[in-house]
Amino acid sequence: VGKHMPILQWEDKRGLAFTKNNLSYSSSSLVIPVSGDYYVYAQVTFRGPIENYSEPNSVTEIITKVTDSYPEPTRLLTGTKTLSENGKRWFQPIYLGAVVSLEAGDKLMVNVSDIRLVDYTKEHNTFFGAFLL
Amino acid sequence: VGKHMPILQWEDKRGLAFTKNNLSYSSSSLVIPVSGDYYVYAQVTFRGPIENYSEPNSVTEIITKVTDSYPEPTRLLTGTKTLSENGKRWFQPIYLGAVVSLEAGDKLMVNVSDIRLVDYTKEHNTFFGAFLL
Amino acid sequence: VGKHMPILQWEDKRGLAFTKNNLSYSSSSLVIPVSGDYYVYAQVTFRGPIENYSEPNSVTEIITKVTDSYPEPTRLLTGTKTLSENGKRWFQPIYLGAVVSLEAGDKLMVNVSDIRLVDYTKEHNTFFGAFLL
Amino acid sequence: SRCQNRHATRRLCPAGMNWIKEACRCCDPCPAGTFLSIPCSSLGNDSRCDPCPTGTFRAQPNIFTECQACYECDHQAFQNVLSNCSATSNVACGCKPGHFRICLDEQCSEFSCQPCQTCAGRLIQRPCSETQDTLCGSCKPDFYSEGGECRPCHKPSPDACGKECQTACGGSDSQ
Amino acid sequence: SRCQNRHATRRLCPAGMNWIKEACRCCDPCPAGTFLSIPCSSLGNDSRCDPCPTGTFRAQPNIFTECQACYECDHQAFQNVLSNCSATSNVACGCKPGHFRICLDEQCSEFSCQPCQTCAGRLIQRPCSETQDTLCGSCKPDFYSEGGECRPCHKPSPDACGKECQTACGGSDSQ
Repeated sequence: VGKHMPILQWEDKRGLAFTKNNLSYSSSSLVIPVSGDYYVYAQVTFRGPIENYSEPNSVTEIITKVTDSYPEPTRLLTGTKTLSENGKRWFQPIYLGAVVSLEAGDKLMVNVSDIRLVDYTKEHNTFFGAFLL
Repeated sequence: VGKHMPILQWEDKRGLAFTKNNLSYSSSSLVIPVSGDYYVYAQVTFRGPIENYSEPNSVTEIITKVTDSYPEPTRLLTGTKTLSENGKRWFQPIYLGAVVSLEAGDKLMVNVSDIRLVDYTKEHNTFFGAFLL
Repeated sequence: VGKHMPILQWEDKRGLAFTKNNLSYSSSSLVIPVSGDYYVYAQVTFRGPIENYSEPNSVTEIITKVTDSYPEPTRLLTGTKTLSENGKRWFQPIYLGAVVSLEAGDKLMVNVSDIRLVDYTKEHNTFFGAFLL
Repeated sequence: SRCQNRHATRRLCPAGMNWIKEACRCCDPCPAGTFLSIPCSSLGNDSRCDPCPTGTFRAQPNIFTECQACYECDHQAFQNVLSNCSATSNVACGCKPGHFRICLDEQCSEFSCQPCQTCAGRLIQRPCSETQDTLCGSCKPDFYSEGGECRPCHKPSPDACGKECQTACGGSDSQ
Repeated sequence: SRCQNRHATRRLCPAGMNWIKEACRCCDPCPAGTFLSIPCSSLGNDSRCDPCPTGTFRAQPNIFTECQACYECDHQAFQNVLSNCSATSNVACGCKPGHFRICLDEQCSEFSCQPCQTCAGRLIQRPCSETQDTLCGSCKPDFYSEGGECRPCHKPSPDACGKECQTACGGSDSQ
């Protein structure tokens, strides 16, 4: 399950980032204030090559849900793309989005196959959000 | 038009799947209960190679609308990706989403270029939905 | 910033295209009627090869915001994909979507790295929209 | 319900019990393999737990109103079922005989099944397993090595029996 | 506020001023490096502008309620900082020493840093720069060209000193 995969951390105040309507961000998770159906989405731009790193053959992004009352995270959405890069500069964005039923107190987070491959340099390349329907 | 392409069938009750607000699922289609503008989305993860199948050079996902009063389906959203895999294991997710105006009774479905290439193994890899704005 | 990149023009009336609730389209931009949080999305399908054009090594799609009171556009969402095509026919869709806070009068537009590579042939391949939450 | 308006915070329940807001009290969770179909009530009767429908599972005690959908094995991609999905555990997939597993990432959340090497004319140092390809050894008896391949002695290559062939095949044509 | 109900259209402000709907009048924008924390009021007091928090900037006078987030340089991809993000300008990234920049598109919104060529045994016609690889020239003195490479004279390749080697290295073994 996603939980072995590294969890991304997010900027929630500066630049284009914001939280409102009691949807709060704490320790790498969006915390759901009110039970209901939410459209949850995230884009992660992966890029390489990076220093002392052999070429990966795939990148994966997963949006997971953690519920206090349950010890295992639940995978909600997954995007996996295999790569056949040849040492040259590469970019691979993965966008995920769907409606999921969430309970108050549920936590949403984004896991990736390898955090070193995530393009963290620009806020409009990698982003994460949710809104109540 | 999409109708020649195979139509995907969907789980609508078990696991993360659900239907509500009279949006119902029957014979491979989401049936629209109320006229209005809907955000419609779908992700199909394609994967290969598969047994006795020569390498495809592209995969296509189409969200189509069928209206009882009209004999042909209408293509709403299309995602086409060419592939240059070399016999090795490959994954290619395609996400589509947009606002479309629908009438009560319209049916939404997802067509794919080749159903054998669709990753049906995990509910969070391939999904389909819609919500009224 | 995106502004050097060519701006796409859009059909806003015919076929599946429409504008309503005072969201209007003029000179390549969606004009925001009411301040608030909007889910903004766009898909551009890129394709090649095209006549007398050396193989591009990447394609980029950017959703930008222009505000009358500010001389520079703001990049909201960016999708960049590197390409390693080999003269054969290729298709590469890029989908972007997220919630952004907008002010009345703000203008949204879509910039691309190279307008000649955009598949303008079918309305369901390349599309752009926004809705108020 | 009652505890909403008294703004009862989520009281910490004793280990192994869960706060049920409809009942405004701590109740036992549903055991693994089942889901919460009717929550316990504030009047004291317990939660009703129903078994997970086929094709779904719950590996742990829970207060979810539905079970998790089982994965499926990718039969077209040479996977097979190691253990079926049960009410309490997801399906476990492996590779069909004659194939071994190559993980796509460190967590092996996706893997491919590659055909095992056939050590034509060679000794098998280590047989193909679920997670490793066959390890081929040196040439079998009555085989000699040429151009990285092992050729049978009695069918020497056209340019007759070179040095390698003689040492391996004992020099005379017929054994 | 007042001007809303009189449906006042957005009146054109004199150059360098902006229409503030809360105040229903034109006010001075906040200078670059700051953002509008409290808009000017219809009673005549000016807008309050606060400095951009670290990690954000505004390059121009504005009436925005927040500043833009700075980019970061891609250190793992051999980029380095040419100029840090300030309150009025975004970070500027270049390539680490020994690397040069290859733009991914015409606008160079993304670029990669490639290692500069080392002109082994050659003269450097044009050194590596931020935007161009080293341009290697002909072989250095005491080097001769063979198979597209420059070899030192005193260590000729095994098959002795061919024509090229003699012209370059003056024929006698020791100089």
